[in-house]
Amino acid sequence: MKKLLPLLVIFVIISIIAIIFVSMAKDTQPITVVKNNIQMKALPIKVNFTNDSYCKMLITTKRNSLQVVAPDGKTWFFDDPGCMILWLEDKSFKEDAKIWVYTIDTDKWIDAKTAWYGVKDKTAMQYGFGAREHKIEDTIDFSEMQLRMLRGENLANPKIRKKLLGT
Amino acid sequence: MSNKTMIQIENLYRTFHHAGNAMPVLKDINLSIGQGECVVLKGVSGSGKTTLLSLIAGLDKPSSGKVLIEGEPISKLPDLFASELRAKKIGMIFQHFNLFEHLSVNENVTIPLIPSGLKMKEIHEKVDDALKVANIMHKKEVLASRLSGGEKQRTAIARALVASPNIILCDEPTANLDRDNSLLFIEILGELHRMGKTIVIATHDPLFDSLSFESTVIPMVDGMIG
Amino acid sequence: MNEVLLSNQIIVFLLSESTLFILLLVAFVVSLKVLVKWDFESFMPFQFALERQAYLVSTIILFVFVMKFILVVYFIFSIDALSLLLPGAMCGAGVIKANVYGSYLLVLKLSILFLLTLWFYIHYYDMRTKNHQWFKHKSWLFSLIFVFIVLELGLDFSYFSNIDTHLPVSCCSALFGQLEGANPLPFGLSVSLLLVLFYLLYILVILSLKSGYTLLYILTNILFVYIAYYAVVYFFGTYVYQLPTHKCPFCMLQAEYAYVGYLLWASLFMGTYIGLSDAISTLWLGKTDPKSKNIVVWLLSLFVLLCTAYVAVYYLRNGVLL
Amino acid sequence: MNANAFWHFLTLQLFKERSKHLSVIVISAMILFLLSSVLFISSSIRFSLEETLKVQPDFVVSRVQGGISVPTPMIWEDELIDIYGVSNVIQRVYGRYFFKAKERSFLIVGVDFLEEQSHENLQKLIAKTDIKAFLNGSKMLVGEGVKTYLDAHFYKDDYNFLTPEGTFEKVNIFKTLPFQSNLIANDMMVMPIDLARKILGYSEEEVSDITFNVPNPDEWDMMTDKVSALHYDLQVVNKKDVQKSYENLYNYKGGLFLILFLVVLSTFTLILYQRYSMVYSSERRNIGLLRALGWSINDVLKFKFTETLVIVFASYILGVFFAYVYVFVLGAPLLKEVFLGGQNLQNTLTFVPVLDFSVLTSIFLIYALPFIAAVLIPVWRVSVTEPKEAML
Repeated sequence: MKKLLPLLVIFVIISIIAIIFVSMAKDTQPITVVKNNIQMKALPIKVNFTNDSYCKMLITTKRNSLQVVAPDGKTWFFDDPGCMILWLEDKSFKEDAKIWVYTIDTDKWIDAKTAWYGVKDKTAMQYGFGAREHKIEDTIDFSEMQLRMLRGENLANPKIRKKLLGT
Repeated sequence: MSNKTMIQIENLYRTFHHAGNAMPVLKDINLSIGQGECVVLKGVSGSGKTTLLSLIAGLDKPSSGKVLIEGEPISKLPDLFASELRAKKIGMIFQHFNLFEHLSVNENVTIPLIPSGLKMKEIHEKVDDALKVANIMHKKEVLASRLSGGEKQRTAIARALVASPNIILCDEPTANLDRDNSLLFIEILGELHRMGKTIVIATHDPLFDSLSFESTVIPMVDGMIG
Repeated sequence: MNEVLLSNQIIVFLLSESTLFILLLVAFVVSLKVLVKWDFESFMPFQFALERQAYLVSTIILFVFVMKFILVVYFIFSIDALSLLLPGAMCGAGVIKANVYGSYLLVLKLSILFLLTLWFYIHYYDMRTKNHQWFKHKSWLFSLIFVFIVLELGLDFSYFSNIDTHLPVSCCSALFGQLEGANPLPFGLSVSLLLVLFYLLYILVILSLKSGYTLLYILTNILFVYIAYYAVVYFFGTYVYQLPTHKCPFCMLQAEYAYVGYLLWASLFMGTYIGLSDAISTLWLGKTDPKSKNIVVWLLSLFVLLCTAYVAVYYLRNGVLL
Repeated sequence: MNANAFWHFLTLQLFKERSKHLSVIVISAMILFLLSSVLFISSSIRFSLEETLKVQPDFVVSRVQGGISVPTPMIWEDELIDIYGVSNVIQRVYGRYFFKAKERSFLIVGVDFLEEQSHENLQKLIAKTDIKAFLNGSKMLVGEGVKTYLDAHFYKDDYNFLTPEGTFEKVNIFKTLPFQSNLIANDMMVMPIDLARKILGYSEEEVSDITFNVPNPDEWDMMTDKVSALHYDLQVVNKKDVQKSYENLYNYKGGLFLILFLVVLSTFTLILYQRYSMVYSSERRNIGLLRALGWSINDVLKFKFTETLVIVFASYILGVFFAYVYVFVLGAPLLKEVFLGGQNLQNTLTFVPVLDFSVLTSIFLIYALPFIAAVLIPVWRVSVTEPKEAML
C-alpha cells in the first residue's frame, strides 16, 4: 500500500490534468465582445453564437441587431435597439461610440444615429423600436428613440402598449 | 541519597525600582541545592530571603542571572511552561497560609489540580493522600475560615503536596503559629524529608536552628548569602 | 434614510462589526508596540510588561475569531431575510448582487475567517515554544488581517448603505442560469466532466493529506473548493431543490431545505480552513498536527457524502436522475 | 483542564461573590427585558399582519385618479374574468362610516353573499351564516366593539344610517361576532353589498375595488403588467407589494427604537467597564494565589471568561423570559399603548406568541457582544496578575 500510494497520486493528478486540458481545448464560448476593431467597421455577426451584452440573450437574427464600437476598437453586440440604449447609458464613451444597426427594411448595416425607428414593431426584447433606413409614417429619429427608451415610454410599459397596440 | 542538583542559582540579581531609585534586594547569589536536601535560609526581615524564595518558585522575575530547576532555566520561561513547572514540581507554603476562606479544606487542596486535566477520580485520590500526609483528613469538609491556625497550616501543606512536587518551598511557615503547632509543623517537615522531597525554608525562627533531621542553614544578610 | 439600514438585523450586524473593530484597533496598536520593542531575551521589566500585553492581543483576537464565525452566519442569514425587501430577489443571491460590493464583501469575509484560523494555528504553536519562536510571524499575520478587517468594515457600510430597495435585482435563476448559449463552468467543463473532476480532486485531497505531500495538498484543496462550488451550484444543488433549473448557492440556506446549506458550506469551508492552516504551518513552521488532518478528512468527506446522498436519495426515490 | 472540578470551583466562586455580580445581572436583565419586549411586540405584530395577509386576495384592482381612489366601474370585473389564469374575481364595497358623537368611525363592508369570496375569512363567515334569514330585510353582522358602542348610544337592535342623499336607512343587527372568532374585526359592520352601496353613496354600477387570485405565483409579474394595461386609470396592487410595505414599516419602527437603544447600551458598557475594573482589582490577591499554585494565564482567562459568560447567559435568560411573560402572557400593558398609539376603538388585540430565531440571535448579539467587549480588558488585566502578589 505504501509503495502504491505515490503511483496512485500520480495517476489521479494525470487524470485531473487531462480532463482540464481536454475540456479547455474544446471550450467554445459564445462571442460577447470583439477587440481591435480600430476602423470601427460593422463586423459580420455570427447568429446564434453571439450574446447580447445587456440582456445576455443569444442574438437569433441579424435584423434589428446592433454593434457598439468604442474608440479603442472594442465591439459589443445587441439584439434590440432598446437593450443597446440601456447598456450604453452609463458608459464613458457614450458620445464617441460608433453604433451600427442592421435595418429591417433594406437589410444592411447603417449608422444607428441616422436610422429611423418604428414605435410598435416586433423586436427581440419587445421594446418595439425597429430600425429602418428610410423614414416612413410614425417613425422617430435616434435621439427621440433614445429618450423614449430611457423614459420607459416603450412597448414594455403596459399603459403605452395599450395606447399604441390597443392591448 | 543521590546528589542530583534540584535547584541551581547562578549570579542572581534582583533590583526593585521604586520612584526612580534602584534598590538592590539580591546581589550575586550563587547556590546549589541537591535532591532531598533541606535548606534553611535564615535572616532578619528585609534580608532578601522571601524574594529569593519567590524567584526559585518562578513567582518573580530576576533582574539578571539564572535560576535552574532540575537543569531547566526558568527565569525567561513563557508563562505556559512556568506555570506547568510551578504546578508539577513546586509546592508552596505561605506565611499567611493564603487559603480561600469560603472554601472547604477539600476544595482548597483541589485548586492546584484543576488545570491538570486529571480525571475526577484521580483528583480525589491525590487529595485524600495529601490530606492524610498533612494529618488534616478529619476536617476535610470544614470551611477554611473555621479552622485554627495549625489546621490552616496543615491544609496549606496538603495543598502544597497534592500534585506530588519534588520541591517544597516554605515562606516563614511558623510566623503565625504557636510553639506546639510549630513543632507539629516541623514534625511533618521531617516526614517530607524522609519522603525525599527537597525543602527550602525561609525563616527567622530559631526553632529551625537545630532540626532533628539533616539540614543546612544558610544565613542571609543584606541580599547576600553569608 | 435607506430602509435597509433600518432593518433590525442590519443594525445589529453593523453594530457588532463596529464593536469588534474597536477591540481589534486596540489590539493592533498594542500589537505594533509589542512587535517593535519585543526582545524576549531581555530581563527588563518593560519586556515582561510587553509579554503581558501580548496576552491582551491574543485574547482579543480569539474573541473576535469566535464572533466572526457567528457573524458570518448571521450576515448570510440577514442577507437572506433582506430578499423580502428587494424587488425581484428570491434569496440571498440577488441581495449579494444588489451592488458591486456584495460579492467582494462575501469573499473578503471568508478569507478573513481563513486567515484567523491560520493565526490561531501559529499562535497555538508559538505558545508552546520556550522562546516564543513564532511571535513575529503571528504578529505580522495579524497586521495583514487587520488591513483586511479595515477593508471589510468599509465594505460592510458601503454595501448596506448602497442597496437600493427600489431597483429590481435579479433572482438567482437569472444570476446562475446560463448566459444564453454559454458554458458557465470553468475550463469549459461539461457537467459530467465537472463531476468526475470533483470526485477525483476529493480523492487527491485525501491521498495527498495522508501521504504528506503538503504542497500538492494545498494546490489540490484550493482547486477542490473552486470545483466544488460549481459542482454544488450547477449539479448537486438542483437535487437539493429537486428542480433541474434551480441553480443557486443561497436558496439551500433557507428553512424549506432544512437549512442544509449551512451544513454543506460549513463542512467544505471549515475543512479547507483547518487543512490549509495545518499545511501552511507545516511548510512555514515545520509543525504539523495529525489530529487536524483527521478532522479535515472527516469534514470534507461529510461534504462529499452529503452532496452524493442528495443525488442517491433522489435516484432511489424516483428511479431517474434529473 | 478538568471540567468537573473547574465548574465546581466556578460555581463556588460565583456564589461567594454573588453580591458583586447581582447588581450587574439585575441591570442587564432589565435592559434586556426592555429590548426583548419591544422586539417581541414588533415581531408578533409583523407575524399577525403576515397571517392576515395570507388570507387576503392576491390582487386588488381599483380606479385611481389624481392619486385618490375613486369608485371603480363594475364592468372591469367582466374584463378581469376574461383573462386566462385569473380566478375568484370579486367586487368589494366598503368604506368608513363616521358617527357624529366622539368622532368615531366604523368600517362598513358590503359582501355579495351569493358569490364565492377571494378573502378566506369572509368565505368562512358566509359558511357560518344563515343566509336566507340574513338576506331577508336590511340586516348586518357587527363586531363586538361596534355592538358595545351602539349599546352605549341606545341603539339596541338596529341603527339608523344617514345616506349621502340625506335619507335614513334603518339596519337591524343580525348577529354580533366576537373578536376572538377571528372572522371579523372589532370595528367592522358586514352587510349585503347593495345596502352598503346605498349607505356609502355608490351608484349601482360602482364598487370600491375588485379583487382576484392568480394561483400560479410565477405569473404574478406578467399578470400585473397585463391587468395594468386594461385602463389608463387602473391601479393594481399585489400581496407582495403590501408585504414589502409592512416590512418597511416595522423595520422603521424597530430600527428607530434600536438606534435610540444604542445610547442606553453604550452608557451601559461604560458602566460595565468601570465596574468590572473595580471588581477585578479587588481580586488581584486571589488571582495571584491561583497563579502561584500553578494556574497559567490561559487558565485564569478561561476561568474569568466562563464567569462572564455565566453572567451574560443568566441575565439573557432572565431578561428574555420576563419579556416573554410580560408580552405574551400579560399582553404588554403600557408598552402596547406606545406601540399601537391611540386607537379609534379600544381594540382587544392579543399578541400571538412568536419566538423567532433571528430575534433571539439579534438580542443576544446586541447585548452579549458589547458586554464581553467591555469586560475583556478588565478580565485581561486581572488575569495577568503576577503570582508574586500571593506573597504580599
